[in-house]
Amino acid sequence: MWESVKEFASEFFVTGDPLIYGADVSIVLSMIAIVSVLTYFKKWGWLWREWLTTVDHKKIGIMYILASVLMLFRGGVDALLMRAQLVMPEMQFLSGDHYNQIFTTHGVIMILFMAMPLMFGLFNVIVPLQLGARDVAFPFLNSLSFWLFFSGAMLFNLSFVIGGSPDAGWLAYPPYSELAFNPGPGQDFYIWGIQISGIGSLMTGINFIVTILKVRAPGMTLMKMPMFSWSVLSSCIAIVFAFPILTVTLALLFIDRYLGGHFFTLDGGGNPMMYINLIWMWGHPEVYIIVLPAFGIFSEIVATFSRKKLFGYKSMVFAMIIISVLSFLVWAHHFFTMGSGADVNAFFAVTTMLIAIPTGVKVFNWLFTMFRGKITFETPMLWTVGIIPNFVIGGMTGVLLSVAPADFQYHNSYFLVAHFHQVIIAGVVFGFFAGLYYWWPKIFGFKLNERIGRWAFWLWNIGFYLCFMPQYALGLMGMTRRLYSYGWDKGWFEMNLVSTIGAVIMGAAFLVQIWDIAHSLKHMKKDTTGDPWDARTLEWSIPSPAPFYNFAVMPQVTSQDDWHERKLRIEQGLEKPEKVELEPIHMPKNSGIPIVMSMFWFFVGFGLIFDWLWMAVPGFIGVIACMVVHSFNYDTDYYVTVEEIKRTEAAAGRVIT
Amino acid sequence: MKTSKTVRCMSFLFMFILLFLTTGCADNYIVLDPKGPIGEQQKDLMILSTLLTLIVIVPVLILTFVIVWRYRDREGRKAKYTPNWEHSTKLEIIWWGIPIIIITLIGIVTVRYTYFLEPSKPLESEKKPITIQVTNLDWKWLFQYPEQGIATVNYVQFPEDVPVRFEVTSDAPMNSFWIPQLGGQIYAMSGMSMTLYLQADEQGEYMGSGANFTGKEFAKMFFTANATSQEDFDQWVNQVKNTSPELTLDGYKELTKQGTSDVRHFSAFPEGLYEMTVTKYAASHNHGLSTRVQPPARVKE
Amino acid sequence: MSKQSVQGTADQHGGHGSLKSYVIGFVLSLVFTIIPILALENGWLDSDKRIIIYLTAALFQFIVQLFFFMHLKEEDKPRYNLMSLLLGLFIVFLIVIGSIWIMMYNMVAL
Amino acid sequence: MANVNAGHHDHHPDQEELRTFAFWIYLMTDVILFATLFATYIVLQGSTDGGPGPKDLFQMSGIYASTFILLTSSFTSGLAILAMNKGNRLALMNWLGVTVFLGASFLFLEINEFMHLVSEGATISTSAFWTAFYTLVGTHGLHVALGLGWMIILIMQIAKRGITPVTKRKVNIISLFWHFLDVVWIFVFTIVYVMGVN
Ligand code: HEA
Ligand code: HEA
Ligand code: CUA
Ligand SMILES: [Cu+2]
Repeated sequence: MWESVKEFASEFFVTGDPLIYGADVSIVLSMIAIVSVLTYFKKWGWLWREWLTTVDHKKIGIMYILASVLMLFRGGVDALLMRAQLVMPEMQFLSGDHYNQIFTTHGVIMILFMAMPLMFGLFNVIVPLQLGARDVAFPFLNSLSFWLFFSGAMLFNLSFVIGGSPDAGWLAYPPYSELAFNPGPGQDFYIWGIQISGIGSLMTGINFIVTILKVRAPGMTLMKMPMFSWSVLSSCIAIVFAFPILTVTLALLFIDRYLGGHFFTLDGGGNPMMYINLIWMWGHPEVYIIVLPAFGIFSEIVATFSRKKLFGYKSMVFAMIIISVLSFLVWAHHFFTMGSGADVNAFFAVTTMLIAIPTGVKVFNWLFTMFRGKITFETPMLWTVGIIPNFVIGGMTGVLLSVAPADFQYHNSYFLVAHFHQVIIAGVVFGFFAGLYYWWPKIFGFKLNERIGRWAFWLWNIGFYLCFMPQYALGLMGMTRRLYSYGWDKGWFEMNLVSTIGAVIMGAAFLVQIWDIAHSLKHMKKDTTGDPWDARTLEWSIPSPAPFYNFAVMPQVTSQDDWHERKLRIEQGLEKPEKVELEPIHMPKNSGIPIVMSMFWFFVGFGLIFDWLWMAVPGFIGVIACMVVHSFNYDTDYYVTVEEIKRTEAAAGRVIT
Repeated sequence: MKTSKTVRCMSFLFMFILLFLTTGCADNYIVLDPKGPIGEQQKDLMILSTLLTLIVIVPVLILTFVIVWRYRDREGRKAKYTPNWEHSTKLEIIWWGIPIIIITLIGIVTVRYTYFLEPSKPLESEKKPITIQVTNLDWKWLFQYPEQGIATVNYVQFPEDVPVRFEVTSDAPMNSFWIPQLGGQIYAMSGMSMTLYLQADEQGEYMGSGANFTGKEFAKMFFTANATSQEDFDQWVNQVKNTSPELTLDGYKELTKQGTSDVRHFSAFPEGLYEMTVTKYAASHNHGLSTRVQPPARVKE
Repeated sequence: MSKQSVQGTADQHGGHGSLKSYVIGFVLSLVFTIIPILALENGWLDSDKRIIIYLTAALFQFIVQLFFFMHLKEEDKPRYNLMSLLLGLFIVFLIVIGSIWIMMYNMVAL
Repeated sequence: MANVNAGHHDHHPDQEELRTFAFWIYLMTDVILFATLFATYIVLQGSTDGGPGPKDLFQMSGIYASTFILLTSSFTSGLAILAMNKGNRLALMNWLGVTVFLGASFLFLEINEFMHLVSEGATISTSAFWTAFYTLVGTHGLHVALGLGWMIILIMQIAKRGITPVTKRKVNIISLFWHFLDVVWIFVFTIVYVMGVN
């Protein structure tokens, strides 16, 4: 008996690596710590009522952001481990197997469990406020999206300690990812982790499209909508059309692995190229999905801190929509070297380059928003200004890659690695940082410390250039990606050394940011104005943090930067803060179904990964049961009384008569 | 004052990076130091496209610094401030127009080169191409010389100035066959035989590698591509024929097992081994070893 | 979500569709199913050209379902349903045609 | 994803409109899903790995029957809507019942067909072609099964609550879904079956 338990455990848990034992111990310790703190302070009920079952978009947004910062840490630790292994030739720090797992989890976690939720977090907190809405169109669905993402992310991360991580790269190309070469559960963790959270992303896409198109404050026509909301709309359009492709692709891979199918296997007539074709049909739109909202963020910040109207609003909108459609037309640039022929390569090379045009238009419009403005450099603006040259260079190397015959030399080299980190970090990560610094007061009710923030900015940027500029050089030296080791004879040592130093500096920058948050929490200066940056859009017209019903009174929108205009009118005495008639507000009730249902999904995934039908089948029945229960529940909303609105507003320092 | 520091730091940083890029031993940049016609043209194309993009990128960078510098908020500044200026058709036309022009140029160049450098197009040369069949195995490269009847592992030799017709397949997960100094890569996929023409104009030992991840010891898949004189090549072939063991079918099976390998030479290989490897997976795949018409040779520009 | 915050009219997707239009739609859909069956069973034209018949019939069938059953044309403005459908069909076209183009004509392999 | 129809409800009629719109977008995602499956099927169509192909095993008569059954069910689900708009609860429930019955017959025929194919030696792991076939046709079948379960639940809700704005929206949505499945089947029928044996 004991023997079989031991045998099971040695297969079930990942063993043999001190790093992993370390992780095991720290995971168990932090679990115990969390549980005992919650129990000691009797916070379980509070946690359940206020957070786990919440359907409030702002709280959901905060949970997304929290989770994604955690994932940034995990992905960043992976990055530092890789850089440590690569710091010099013939390092013995990580074995080949382990290194392969680490770059795979790094890529997956960074893109799907860090960038996506960070983006969704900002969508959630900000979009309804910008639109002057009470909530997103479907608060229940929103909560379900979050919990699905969360279960997927947890499932994926579990592979680190149970069963073993996937190691086939972040896009899991077959045939290597097929059963024949990859029999362990790692690849199934990959499939189910992404699949479950992907369904959540799809629902978020639908939810925000409906919200933006149909739930705006009266008077806010589409062409008066803030640019961030536009960027969210274009990103969600791409989500809705791209994510089903991912769902299918992963499902097909799973059918191969689980049911013995032959879609992408070597034998049975399978065709691995089809997987590559399909995954990039999702993969390319995906990278624009995460960068478009960042474009929206820059647009908001640039206008606010230049104290000037956004330049070329219509052009910006148009450019964004074009980008989201064009992003579906370029996928083959990821496999120019697969031999599809000159016709295919020429076509996809040209469509790829075309994207540079609308992207360039956006850059110019930001520049000319600053032109003849009055620029101040608070942290959000500092990030934005730093990003522009950085992203432009990354975009330029993208265009170089899109020159198909030249890509035969760049492909899968560190030149490519440098390109995508530059567009992703300078575009997406820094963009979301800028957004976080900008909206932080709105989300949490206090500003982050500017001085420490500036330190973080410089460290991140210097670290970035040091880390990734040498990688372009390495690419031109012929260094290919996904190498766990290289020889002294290659001449790659110096650049790798510099690159690793850069990575460490970025790690330090991350720690400085955490410190920034801790420091600002301790010396909290509450934002009493609700509008600390003297900004332009509706979210700044209400107290920080926003009351749970957002707007005590529905705003009437008349112009593009409505809040800015209203402030001007009040200043000039043209508009007095008017008397308002408060009405009871209709609100959705909290629900425990999303979290429970996502837990069942987790069991489905886990059961299928280990081929434990006794777990997967009940899990699936649980999922169905949750849907049915929810369908029969007609009691899902309530009204907030006028009294309570008055009390809440007064507590936020606003008197409503 | 804040901004001036910004700009100074930034420009300092850029100089620093430039310094790095230019001083780090220049002969390491093998992609930019090609030794064959394909690599040569790819390098030209890389440089040309870089220059074309720089036409827009450099002004954008300069403009960014200038605007940020000039319009920063400070006491008594003279620069204009127009808070409501938000549209200018003229400007919009400029920045839609210029990128369109540049992209059109790059696009035209790209399309021309794409057809011209199509990897399966034979190279123009008086000399008859030599065929080398490449098989990607789990964590080693097998080279077969159908004309010479010899085979090697992780080492390939061929005469200079002679077009080499690489036929590339895989008996393992998909890889990518790449000799940076001779020219770009091509995927090595099972069930297919990809054609890649390369040629070395100079004698020398060039690094070759697998560029697409295939698992545990993927990092050990480097090989040497040695371009020698025709005499040296013939002599080498003879020597391999006379001194090396034969590659048997069982020997091949042994090679396909997962593991790394040192350089090895074989005086012979089983008849039709390469074709067998390809067709093994291509039972239904519509592009195995069909004898398709060869595309016309490429002509010099 | 208070009511004034929602765009568009509150007109329910109710009143449309009459028995007549449903019956017409049904009959048409039967016709467009029978045509390809006849073509197949009786071997009209030769087998390559027959494919055009099949695909055309399927296309018409699709249109019939869209207009007679799914009431696409009765949508209120702005016609987001129509727009998303068109964009969706465009992407469908890309996926199918793009895959075929990329996958079926690998030029480098000999 | 069926719970798109669920979520908290609201007494404002426009909330129902939002849901209908959201469901339409969900249908678009399903369109993409099927497009991807079709693309895969078409690409792998020839990859029978020397085993049996469509011409060898498809039995068209059963397919014709199930096609007509599904077409008819699309029609009856439309009749259900008409009954609902007239406020006739009983007729609504009856027509939905008929639709469920037809859908179930369709599924029955499909399962039968699959069992026949398997008995002829064409399983999901026979070759890439059969993998693609079972996946594409099976995914459509799963959607039908889902729709059936959903319709049954809906009939129960109508029995309990009558025709309210909420149940009305739900019926509208399920009938949209049903027509959509009919459309998908048309393409399965044409591309997989008719063109398969052509
Ligand atoms: C946020 C993510 C993001 C973004 C925005 C981009 C943007 C672009 N990318 Fe990138 N890319 C990735 C993420 C991203 N990419 C990732 C993750 C990979 C690799 C994945 C993997 O293999 O693992 C990749 C790989 C990749 C390849 C494949 C290379 C290979 O595998 O060999 C190519 C090839 O064409 C490419 C091109 C481009 C282009 C042309 C753009 C353009 O959109 C850039 C446009 C922007 C500008 C050009 C700058 C601003 C414009 C102006 C100032 C106007 C004027 C400019 C000109 C006229 C030039 N990318
Ligand atoms: C959003 C996307 C994203 C982001 C933000 C990053 C961020 C970073 N990435 Fe990553 N990367 C990818 C997406 C991303 N990457 C993808 C998709 C791949 C391809 C994967 C594949 O090939 O399949 C990749 C691959 C990749 C490689 C290539 C691996 C290979 O091919 O062999 C490298 C190598 O240098 C690298 C480095 C880094 C570094 C140094 C950072 C830095 O920015 C990280 C910053 C560091 C931190 C934030 C650390 C914070 C933590 C601490 C300070 C704690 C320290 C404590 C301990 C060490 C215990 N990445
Ligand atoms: Cu690769 Cu066929
Ligand atoms: Cu791309």
